Amino acid sequence: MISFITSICAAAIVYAVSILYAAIGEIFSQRAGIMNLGIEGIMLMGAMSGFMTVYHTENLLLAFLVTILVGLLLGLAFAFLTVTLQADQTVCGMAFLIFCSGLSGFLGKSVTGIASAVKFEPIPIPGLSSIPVIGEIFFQQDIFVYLMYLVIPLSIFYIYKTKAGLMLRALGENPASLDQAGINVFAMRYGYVMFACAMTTISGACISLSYTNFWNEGMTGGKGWIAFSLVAFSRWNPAYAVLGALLFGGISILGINMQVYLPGVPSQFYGMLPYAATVVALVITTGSFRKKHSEEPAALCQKYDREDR
Amino acid sequence: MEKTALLEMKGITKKFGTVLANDHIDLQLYPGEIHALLGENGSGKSTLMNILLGIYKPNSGEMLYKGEKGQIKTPKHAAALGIGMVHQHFALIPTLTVAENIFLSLDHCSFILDQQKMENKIREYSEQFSLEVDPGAKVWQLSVGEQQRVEIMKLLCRNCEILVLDEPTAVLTPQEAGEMFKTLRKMAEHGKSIIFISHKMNEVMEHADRITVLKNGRVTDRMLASDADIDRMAKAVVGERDIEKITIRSKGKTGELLIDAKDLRVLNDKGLVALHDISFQLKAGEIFAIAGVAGSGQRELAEALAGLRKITSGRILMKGNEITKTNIRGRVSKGISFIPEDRLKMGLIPGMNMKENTVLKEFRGKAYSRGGILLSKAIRALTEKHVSDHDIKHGGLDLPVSLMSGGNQQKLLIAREINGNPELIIAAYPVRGLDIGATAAIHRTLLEQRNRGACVLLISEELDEIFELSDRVAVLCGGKLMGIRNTSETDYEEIGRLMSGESA
Amino acid sequence: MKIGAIRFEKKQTVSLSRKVLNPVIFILLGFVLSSVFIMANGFQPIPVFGKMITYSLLNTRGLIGSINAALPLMFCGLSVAIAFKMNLNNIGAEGQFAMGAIFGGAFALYGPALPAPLSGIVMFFLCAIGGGLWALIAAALKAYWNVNETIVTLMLNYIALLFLDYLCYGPWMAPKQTTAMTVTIPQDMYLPLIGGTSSGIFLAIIIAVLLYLFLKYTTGGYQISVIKNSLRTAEYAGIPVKKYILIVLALSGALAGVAGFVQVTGIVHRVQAQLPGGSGYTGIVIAYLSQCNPLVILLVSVLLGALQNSSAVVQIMGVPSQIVTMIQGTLMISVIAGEFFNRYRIVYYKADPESKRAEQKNNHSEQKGGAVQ
Amino acid sequence: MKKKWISILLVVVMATAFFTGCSGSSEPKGDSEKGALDYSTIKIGEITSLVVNDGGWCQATHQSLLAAMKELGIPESNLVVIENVAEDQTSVANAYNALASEGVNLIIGASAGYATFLSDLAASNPDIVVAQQGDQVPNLIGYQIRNYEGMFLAGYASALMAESDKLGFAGSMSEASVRAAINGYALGAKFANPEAKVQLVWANSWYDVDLETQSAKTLINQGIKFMGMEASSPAIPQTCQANNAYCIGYNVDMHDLAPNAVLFSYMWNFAPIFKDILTATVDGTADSSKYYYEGGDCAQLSPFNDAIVPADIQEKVLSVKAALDRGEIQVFGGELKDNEGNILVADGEVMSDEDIKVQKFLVENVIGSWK
Repeated sequence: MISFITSICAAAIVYAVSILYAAIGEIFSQRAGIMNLGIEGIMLMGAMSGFMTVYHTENLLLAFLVTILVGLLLGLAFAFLTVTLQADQTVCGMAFLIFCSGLSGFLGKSVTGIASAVKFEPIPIPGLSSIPVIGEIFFQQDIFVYLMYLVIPLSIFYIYKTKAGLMLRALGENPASLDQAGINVFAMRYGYVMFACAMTTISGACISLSYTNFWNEGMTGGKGWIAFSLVAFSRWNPAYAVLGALLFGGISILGINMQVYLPGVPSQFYGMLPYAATVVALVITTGSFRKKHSEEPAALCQKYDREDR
Repeated sequence: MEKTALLEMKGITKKFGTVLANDHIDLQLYPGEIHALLGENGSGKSTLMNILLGIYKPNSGEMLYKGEKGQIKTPKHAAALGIGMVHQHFALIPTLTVAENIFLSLDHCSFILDQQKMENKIREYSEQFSLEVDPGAKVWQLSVGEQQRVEIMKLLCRNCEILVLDEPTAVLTPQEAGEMFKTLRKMAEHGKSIIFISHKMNEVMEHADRITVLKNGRVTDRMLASDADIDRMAKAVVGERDIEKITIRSKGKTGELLIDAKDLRVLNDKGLVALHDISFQLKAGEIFAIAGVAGSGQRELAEALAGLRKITSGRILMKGNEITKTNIRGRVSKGISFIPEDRLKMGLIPGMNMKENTVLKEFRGKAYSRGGILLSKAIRALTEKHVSDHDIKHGGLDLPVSLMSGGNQQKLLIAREINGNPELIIAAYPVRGLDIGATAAIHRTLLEQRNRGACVLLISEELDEIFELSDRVAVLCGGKLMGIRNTSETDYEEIGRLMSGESA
Repeated sequence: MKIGAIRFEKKQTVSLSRKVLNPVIFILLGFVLSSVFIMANGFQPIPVFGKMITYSLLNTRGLIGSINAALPLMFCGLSVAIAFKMNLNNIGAEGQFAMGAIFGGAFALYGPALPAPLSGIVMFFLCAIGGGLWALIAAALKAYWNVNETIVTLMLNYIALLFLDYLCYGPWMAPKQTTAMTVTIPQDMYLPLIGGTSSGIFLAIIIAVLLYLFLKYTTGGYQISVIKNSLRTAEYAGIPVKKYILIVLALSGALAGVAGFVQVTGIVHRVQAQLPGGSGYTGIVIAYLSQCNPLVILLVSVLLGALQNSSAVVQIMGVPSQIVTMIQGTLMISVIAGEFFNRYRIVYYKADPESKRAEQKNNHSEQKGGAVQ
Repeated sequence: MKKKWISILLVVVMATAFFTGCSGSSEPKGDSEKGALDYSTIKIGEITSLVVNDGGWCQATHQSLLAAMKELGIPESNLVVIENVAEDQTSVANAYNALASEGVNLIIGASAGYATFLSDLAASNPDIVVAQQGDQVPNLIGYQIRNYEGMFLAGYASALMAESDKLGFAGSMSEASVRAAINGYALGAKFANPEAKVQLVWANSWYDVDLETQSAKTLINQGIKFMGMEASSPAIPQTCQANNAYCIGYNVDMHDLAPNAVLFSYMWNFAPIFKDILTATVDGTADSSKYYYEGGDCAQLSPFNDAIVPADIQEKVLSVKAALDRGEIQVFGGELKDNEGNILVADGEVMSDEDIKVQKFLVENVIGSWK
């Protein structure tokens, strides 16, 4: 039973990490006031570009860097549309989703369905990994997981304890007041959108460089949408995003296990569990029957146009 | 007093399209002085200050700061030079704390926020200038007066040498305003230069060292406060033009009891009690004014009467009938209309056209829709009637109202609200931000309505307006009703005392 | 905003001709951009586009195919559009489509046998109710507890599709069959074909026109428009906002449910797993590209249907299948970017930066709106 | 103002030129090619639901077709592939029409979901031969492979190698051919070890890296070391490899994806069937009522992974295969019970092909539900 639980927990961590990069990136982007609905497509581009590089060069570090570069470029394009041209963020996100899923399939055509020679393998951390239960859950993972252990505290610290994080929070609430103070609102938004896209491509790379060593069209299978949902669910706080991701991952893994432990229920109903749980959790955490100041960045999805000031 | 000017603005000219907002304006500012910019709305005061702050670029003219010539390019540049401004609409982020808001305004602070150091600094300034603020409080929890103090604190923490305040007293009680001017004086004594924008002659005379008067973008007069008197200033502010004196003040016959409000208790948006069990009676054919500092519960009172806000306890009777639980539509049909304070966020729909705005309250009526289908001809006719009755200037009935001037927007809003001869008209700050012409027209309309026999509940923060128009005045302070007076039997001083919470 | 000697100035109004012309220009521009990808793959763009257009729009069979493919898209587009008319993001048309098909399918396959036109009508309403109820979950959460409808509708998609899977792989699966489909519905419930085109197109036209009239000329449409433009004004005017959230989202869901109706009775004649096939998501694209105008939605749906259908014919030329998806994305991005030029005009600086042109500008600041005075 | 309109005009003119220029260049192919058909002129259309190098089902079909064509000397350029065709009427009709206008002689529908739609279309145009994977439906040549024969061997090998009685199976979606694979595997396991049980887990998706990974993990957590699979991504073999478990690949040879975990793979080999269909099409003897339900070479196994599978087990598997091919072993032979206790086939009898094809049961030693 213990091994069962540890194994579910370890698996939930792996699952959570693969969506957390995108979700935390999107938290930054939305805190800056820009919503990106195209996460799924951008993840695919990340998965494809990373795999493509590793397939041709067998250099994992290079693949990781290429993935980030692709994310930055996509972010630049998205920021140009939404920040400079002030295009509607919802449509832009959908357009990116469609465009990127097409482009990833198109560019990745030559390497579809073939395995690469190398992938990121789990690295047990000496000492820590031999702690019973905890070691197995937390310290026999791969580099993406360990990196996430750093990303979580750093992102929380950045948002709540630094000057730049303070400006980020203000940016999503009231860009005009920052603009008045002489801060380049547009440059900040460009920066955060690009950062978010780079994080999203890393999420994609998790799937093609660590989960498997393989690329196939549409292989992210809806993870981008889950990451997107996680953002509002987390009330724009990375700490809650972590909880949400673990909850979603845990429940979906548990769902498959339930087929073994509680047979007789059609398996599709177990498949529905994580989605239903998300709705319930969303209602509990954000429902307005809890008298609280709304956490949603006030300027989210609002075009910022100096001339409207 | 032969000092060199800290700042000199020479021949500043700024055009917006065909409108000359600033026409060759000269201005000198000396260290340690309080300088008032006096003028009506639209006289170019804010434009001039926005040029000083680097928000607008002048079309021509030059600036000398500490003897050096140069243009202020951006707000950031202005901040670096030590010039800061408290805008009329505060640039605070409500979800952040006071300290965080101040951090935000600082150009040079460590990457990792040192909360402790900041709080100490704030306390230090608090004592030095008697400027009380709680560094840990969230801004959305603060009163308007406190928020203004945070704005001033921001400038102090940035070591500003020139502080510009745009209409700083508009949101304060006379007493709070007095406190604020004391703070300003202390800062001036420490060598800071202060410019404050105002249209109130009394406060300018009382608190400034020197006064510059603007009208239509030009400097019409310059004086030392010690040389100033009301007549001279008034002439400079409004020019030779005659201000239309309102002549229909004559009181009609006392009307019957219209509204009887008993022990009203109403909560504000934060869930706190905004009105503490207040009772009053409104009669037909009177203008009943509500005086008080912004945020004393006026908004909640107006919304509670209009049916927009839930009444926690107490009752409202209209002609003896209970309407406490009647919804907005019910109250509209009973003859209650509401001119809200925020015309573009609540009263009108800026993105929709005049016709659509005109019919907002009446589209369900038989005259304007049949079987759920809007009768566009009737709606057009109604709009045209409003336009001609109230002399509304517009670019076309099909253009969004956001393109109209504020005065015309307000006229349209009022035309709509008095259409159908309502019995109670709740008018919240009906002339805020309007020019003299529009103000007079709106005042006339309100008086006409009273004389017709309607009751007008006038909410205002301008005592001049209240004394000019109202028959009775009630004073709110902190959600409590301090007293109700006949306007003819009271004076500014008494009302001012009541506004600050002193019982009579 | 300034780039060198070019400056962008905000426009206050947009002429109708410009509104129409602008997307057309940028759609063309989108095609020009897409040709880059085609050339990158070693093909000449002109024959490829030529083939796409002649195949899917300029010949009868192709056009019929495009219209049939566009049918569910039309309803999904209308569904998304009506919700967005009130600033509600319904990205759950996919799931509402599925639920509509499930409700209608349950009646068609297992319900009482009714005479011909009546059975179709009952099924139509059941589909609408199925989609509407599914959307109502999100609507109620939004209206009463202000829960983000975007996420709820999205999550409900997954649940509805899994439920459809469950039925089609399980209890509803046709006997003696290995694919996830039910048996066909009774023949007298088929929507008639008119010259190969499903008569669902007439239903789409009627509903789109009704919706257009509703939004433009009725008090209901007026109230929706007030709510979209200013929630506070709507409350101030006594418009029951919560009720409208419920009604509009339910209507939106019902329209997506009707997509299920036309797909089941007009095209597939049975219920199958993955029936919506992404139409709900494409509907979002269509609604936004059409600026939520119901009549334009019909047109744009046909164009997107044609684009989807031309996928096959370009593959025959050897162009990879993904290119069509990319063209679709490029077109969207291009049209979205083009929107900017509806709101801004380009001003070329000459010697005097604030010359004649600047004077035409209606401006901000204290003089805001001064132009009218 | 003028400048703007000039620029707009320019764009419109350019665009018009662009499109009028192209419409002339695409005339439909003449039908002079019609008439006598031979291996150099036959045109073949293939419709697949994913891409042809998906590492799974579509790839298996495509490779089989290429092999058959090569054998018959048909140039590769005679094949037109339309990928990513969804299993709905509009998409299928559109792909069919596009191929028809291209003048193909034979269309191969590589996904069972196309059957009903292609059937209607084929009726309208008898000139084009249509072959379709899956059920037997009117107007189409049907083909399907007795995958349970290969999976029987897979289960047999797994049970021989496993120390415990418990084996696993990771399924995708509960469809008849998938159930056939599961039942084949379970019966094969039982053939080697009468006590063998097969724990089944569904992913409920045809392709989902996550869910497949989780399925495999779930099985491994049950202490299962050997599993069969019916899935397309490499997630299951790779999860096995990472957790010291073993599996039998499916669809294509999965050895390279997880060299330390894949014992061997079950592979679809449609080449013999396609060869037959191609020949008949060229000869003009294609019969749309024909149905292929093939085992033997069609239910192919990849080479054994010598590093894992001991030689004696390899031999045993091969001898059972020979017995299957000779018909000495009937996979669905009586007495056969399902896991709900019903008797499916009485002792001494054999299940009919009809029942095998649409099977809606899981055999006795499968733990799980098909519903």
